[in-house]
Amino acid sequence: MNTAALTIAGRTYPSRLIVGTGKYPSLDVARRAIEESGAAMVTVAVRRIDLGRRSGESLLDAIDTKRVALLPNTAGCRTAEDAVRTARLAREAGLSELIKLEVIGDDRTLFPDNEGLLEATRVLVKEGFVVLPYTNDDLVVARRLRDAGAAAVMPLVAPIGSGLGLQNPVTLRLLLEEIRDIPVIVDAGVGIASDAAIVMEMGADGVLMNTGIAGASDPVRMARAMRLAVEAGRLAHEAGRIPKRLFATASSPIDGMIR
Amino acid sequence: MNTAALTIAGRTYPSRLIVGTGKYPSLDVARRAIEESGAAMVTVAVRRIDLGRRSGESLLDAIDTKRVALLPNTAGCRTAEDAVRTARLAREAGLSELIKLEVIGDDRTLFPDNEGLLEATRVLVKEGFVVLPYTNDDLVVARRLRDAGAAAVMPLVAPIGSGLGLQNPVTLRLLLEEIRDIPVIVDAGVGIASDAAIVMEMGADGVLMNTGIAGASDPVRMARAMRLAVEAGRLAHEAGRIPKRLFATASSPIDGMIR
Amino acid sequence: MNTAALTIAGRTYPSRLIVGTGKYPSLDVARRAIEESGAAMVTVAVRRIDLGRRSGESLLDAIDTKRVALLPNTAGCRTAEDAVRTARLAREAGLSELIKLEVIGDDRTLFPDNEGLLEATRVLVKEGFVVLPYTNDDLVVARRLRDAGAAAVMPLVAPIGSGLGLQNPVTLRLLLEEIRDIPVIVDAGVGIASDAAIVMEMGADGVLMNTGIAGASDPVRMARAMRLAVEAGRLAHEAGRIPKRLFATASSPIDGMIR
Amino acid sequence: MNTAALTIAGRTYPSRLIVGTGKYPSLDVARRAIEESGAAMVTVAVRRIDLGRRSGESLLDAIDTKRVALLPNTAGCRTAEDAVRTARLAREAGLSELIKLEVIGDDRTLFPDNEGLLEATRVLVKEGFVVLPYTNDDLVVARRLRDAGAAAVMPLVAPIGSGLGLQNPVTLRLLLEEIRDIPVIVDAGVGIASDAAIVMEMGADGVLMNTGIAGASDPVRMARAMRLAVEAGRLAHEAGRIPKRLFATASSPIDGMIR
Amino acid sequence: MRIMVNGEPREARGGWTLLELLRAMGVEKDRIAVELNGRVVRARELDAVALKERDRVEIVRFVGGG
Amino acid sequence: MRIMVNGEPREARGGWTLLELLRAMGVEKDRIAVELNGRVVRARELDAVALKERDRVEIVRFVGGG
Amino acid sequence: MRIMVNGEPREARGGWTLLELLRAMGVEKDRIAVELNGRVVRARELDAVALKERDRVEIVRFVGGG
Amino acid sequence: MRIMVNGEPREARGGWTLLELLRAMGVEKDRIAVELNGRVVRARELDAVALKERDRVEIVRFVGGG
Repeated sequence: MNTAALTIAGRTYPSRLIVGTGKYPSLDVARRAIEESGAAMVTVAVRRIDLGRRSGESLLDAIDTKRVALLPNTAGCRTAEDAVRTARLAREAGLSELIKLEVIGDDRTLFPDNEGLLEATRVLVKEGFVVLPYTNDDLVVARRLRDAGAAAVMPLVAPIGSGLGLQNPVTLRLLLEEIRDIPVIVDAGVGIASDAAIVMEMGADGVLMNTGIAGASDPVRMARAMRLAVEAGRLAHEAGRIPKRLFATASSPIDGMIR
Repeated sequence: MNTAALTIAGRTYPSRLIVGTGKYPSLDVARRAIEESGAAMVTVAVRRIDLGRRSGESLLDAIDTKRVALLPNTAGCRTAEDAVRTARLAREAGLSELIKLEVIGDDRTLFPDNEGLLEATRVLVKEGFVVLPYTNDDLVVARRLRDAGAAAVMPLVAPIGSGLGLQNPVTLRLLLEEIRDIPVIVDAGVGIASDAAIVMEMGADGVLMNTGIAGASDPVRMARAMRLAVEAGRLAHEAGRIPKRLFATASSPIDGMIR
Repeated sequence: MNTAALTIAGRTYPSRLIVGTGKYPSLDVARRAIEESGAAMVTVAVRRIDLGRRSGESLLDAIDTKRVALLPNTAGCRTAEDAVRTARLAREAGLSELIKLEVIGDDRTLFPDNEGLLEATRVLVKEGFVVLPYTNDDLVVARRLRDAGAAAVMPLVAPIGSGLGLQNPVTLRLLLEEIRDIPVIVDAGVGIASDAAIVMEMGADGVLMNTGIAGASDPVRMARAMRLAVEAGRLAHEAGRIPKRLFATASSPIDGMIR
Repeated sequence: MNTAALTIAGRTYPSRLIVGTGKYPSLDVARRAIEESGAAMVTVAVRRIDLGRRSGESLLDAIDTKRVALLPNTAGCRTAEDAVRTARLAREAGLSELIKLEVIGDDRTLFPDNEGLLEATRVLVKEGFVVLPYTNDDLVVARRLRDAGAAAVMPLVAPIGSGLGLQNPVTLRLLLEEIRDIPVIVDAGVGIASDAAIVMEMGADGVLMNTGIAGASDPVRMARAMRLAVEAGRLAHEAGRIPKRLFATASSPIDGMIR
Repeated sequence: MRIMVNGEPREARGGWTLLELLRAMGVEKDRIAVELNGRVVRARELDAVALKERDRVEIVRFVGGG
Repeated sequence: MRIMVNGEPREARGGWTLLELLRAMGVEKDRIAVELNGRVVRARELDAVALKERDRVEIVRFVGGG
Repeated sequence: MRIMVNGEPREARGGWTLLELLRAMGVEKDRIAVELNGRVVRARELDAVALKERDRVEIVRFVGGG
Repeated sequence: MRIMVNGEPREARGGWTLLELLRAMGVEKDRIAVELNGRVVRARELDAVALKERDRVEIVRFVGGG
């Protein structure tokens, strides 16, 4: 049983926590938070270079790319076509097949457009990408993404950046029971450590988060909390919890009381 | 900020997790689970010696009492008088003033008899005991226990051994806001790692558990999960979580999208 | 099975909903809301008359005291002694033995002081009062109130006026299983119709509320909603719900599909 | 404000509760339960006639089709094509354009295949059907169904027949805020009265249920409970609930206490 | 002449209309619907449509469902 | 003669009964309750109890409450 | 001489101290506690306290508990 | 010669390759990606592809994102 390691498309990463690199108060805080998180994979966005000025220190200087794999995303893309274009640019810039595929269907909630997501997944898988699609908790869609060749499915458990934590344990549990052959990585909605522990306890293979860490008052400390919570949740999943009971069961022996 | 240490009655213990010693499948599993939990304090019960036979290896041989403090309990006592008697015997046997005070008011739920609990607390505090009373989430009672000289209050969050986890966040939060000057240690109800993380995130000073670990399929692994969860929860509490929002907030920048 | 009727101390009231009379925008709204609620019992507070001015139209003019019984409360009392004094005055003013007994233990949460509550209950029962004590969800206390002669127990399910609804289904359920011989009337915490339905479905004998109705944008409409919700919840309790299942079960036949 | 009436495709029905006709212990119980429910629309399935024997009393004899509209469903269909075929047969048999469109994507959970659902909706709307599609709580899909001409969207709140009640208040609330121009009718997952009240309080326009009533120990009584709960929930939605507060607010005046 | 009705093989007299088939089977023609080879046949056309060898006929009605 | 009524100082004629006090204050005697020095006085005894210097009187009625 | 130990009747020699009782029962005196007729007896006094007819003795130790 | 770079109009010398454009703009060619009229251009081909009037060029890099 390998508690800490997560295998995606045949490659094994020494952490089940994937962290985003956006919205940190500073590059230095980002660097230290990423390090404390123990993440072996971090997401990055693909954006136009700023023609105006000399680019000063860049995010990539803050990441030890020997230790940490880059997972480019297609954040902000509203159509399959845009997502595919962005993925191709990401591969060229990062020299890696990994892509976190996002096709956004609603600007207010950033919920996925599963139809566009499936279409883009099919195209990119054909082109040899390792596709990690951001989706919701619809197991019918998850199965199709898997059948289309996705390397993992990444369901949200609450809106991106909402910090609400797992909203629907039933659908997540059913999805986890359905998707056994590729990793299920919870993406979006985690606000605090226990949120991450809960989904890992249910059997998620990993967790991806950004705002929950970057937006905390002390991102470095929260990064460490998340690292421990993911490991705790995984260990608890493996350890096999006690059944829930409505009534009490004494933990001290009944016999031998003084009278 | 001392994330890991818990101070009770002026003495500091290097862990915020207190574990029980009952119901393990074997003494060896108990020893290893206690060690993996990192607990610096473990509870024990006081029972008549078995006159029949030579007592073979005893629990105490399984505990490194140099590293781990013993916290005797009055489990099973139904009256203040019995609890006081048991506490006095515990002090004589353990040569320590620490006592986890239980006065049980209902056999089915093992809910506390707060009236008897207060009475016994007053008696024992006068006699120099360091009283850690097991109570429920009634902040009016918690305040009286504190005023009676209790060294901590130990509210349940669900019935003992039920593994249901925190049932009432509102009363616990209000109690935590009320009791600031002595530790609040959640006692009873924790079933899995996230249950422990949640109460620590809310600001509990520590967690005491037994069945959640001893009753797991793999107690040693669950002990480690609980250790990490308590630390994760505390760190998250200190780190300051993001506010919960109903709507999404993008974690990747809006500007610089390709067109 | 008498769905609608609630029997307290041998007297039967044609509604399971008891409403408070405080905080309505006007006496006229209060009158109409009470009527729409169908309540057969309403609570009133005991206060000093205003020496300054002629008392204009009074609340009692708004209540048809032939149809609706008055249930005076001891709201605001912080000691058993004050509560007993207030109860005696209430009996003199209302010429009835009914008293809603409150002994407040905390000003911020208005949680009960169960110790003082028990003391006052014992005194008033001796004096022939029909005592309806406002308490929390501590079944050990509930049992003592019953044994002290209380005519019902009235547990809160959330802080008074909070509108949070049932916070702890486990403790309420255990309390309902314990107290079978006198009514259990949920008092305080109900914010909206479903909150009332939920506790009735669990087997509560009645619900008492004030702010949830009086504080609504349209108190008269909410009063009707609460009336229907209490009846719906009671009917559902009697009707016996389907078991909860994690998986689906088709409601249309499997056979006879076209091919 | 018309509390009781539900308007679908320009036609107004005097109840917001739609009930299924499957799984009742007997035709007589079905008849009485439907009557007690006050439903003005009931669902029926389309199945092959049994060639073997003379069909005895049929369901339709149990329904007063003058008072109650028939809503045929495509239950059990796994493809858009089957659903379309079944819808056409239903129109011929029922002489009405109403169709509850189901395209099942998973046999274990009976979750919808939203892709097939959209395809079938487009076809049937072109043929003049009044399409009421059974879907999940994905607002991106809901918007497309509306844009495709669906007369309402009918999201599940838990698996069909599970009786789990609303599992994800966040997604339902976001969907209700998005779909304002056609009715949102909660279909599937309701187990008991409060489940129905809760979704109506959130602003759902109606509720469709079958197992929750038909599977109850006393279906006729539960039917009445559901009728009252739907009305209570709607009234509460219109009445405007009090805000939730963590702290208490007294419902009796502070002034005028005796001293 | 061999046809399929609701998935089961049946004998039908050559030249029979759907209506004649229903009569022969003792099926009331109201509140049912008939499909011939995957196409719905309107009630008023039941007596206009003649059956051919190997036709697939579906005859459905409403039953209790959710 | 000085007494306290509902926490406020008041003048009362010596020898007045509680009933006379109520009249003087224009208080209807029904649906109220009176407490004299911490003890409830039954309605029928209001005209039997005479006030003394420094008596503490509480006069209460029902108001809206939850 | 008849006494009760942990709820069970036992014979003890007249004049025995608690320590002698423990020895006779083969009980190690460390990490246990002894109660005589409801009062705890400190370890150092075990050899100073003599048993009497019908004394009730409780001898306890720590066991696993939560 | 007029082209569009990242959505902004720019002047480029006729016959310039993409690599020359990058140089002229002072953009390091590593860890970026270039798209010409909607098609990605591999790094090694940047010096092989010549720009034409009205070409649309996108030059992107990685930034922090979730």
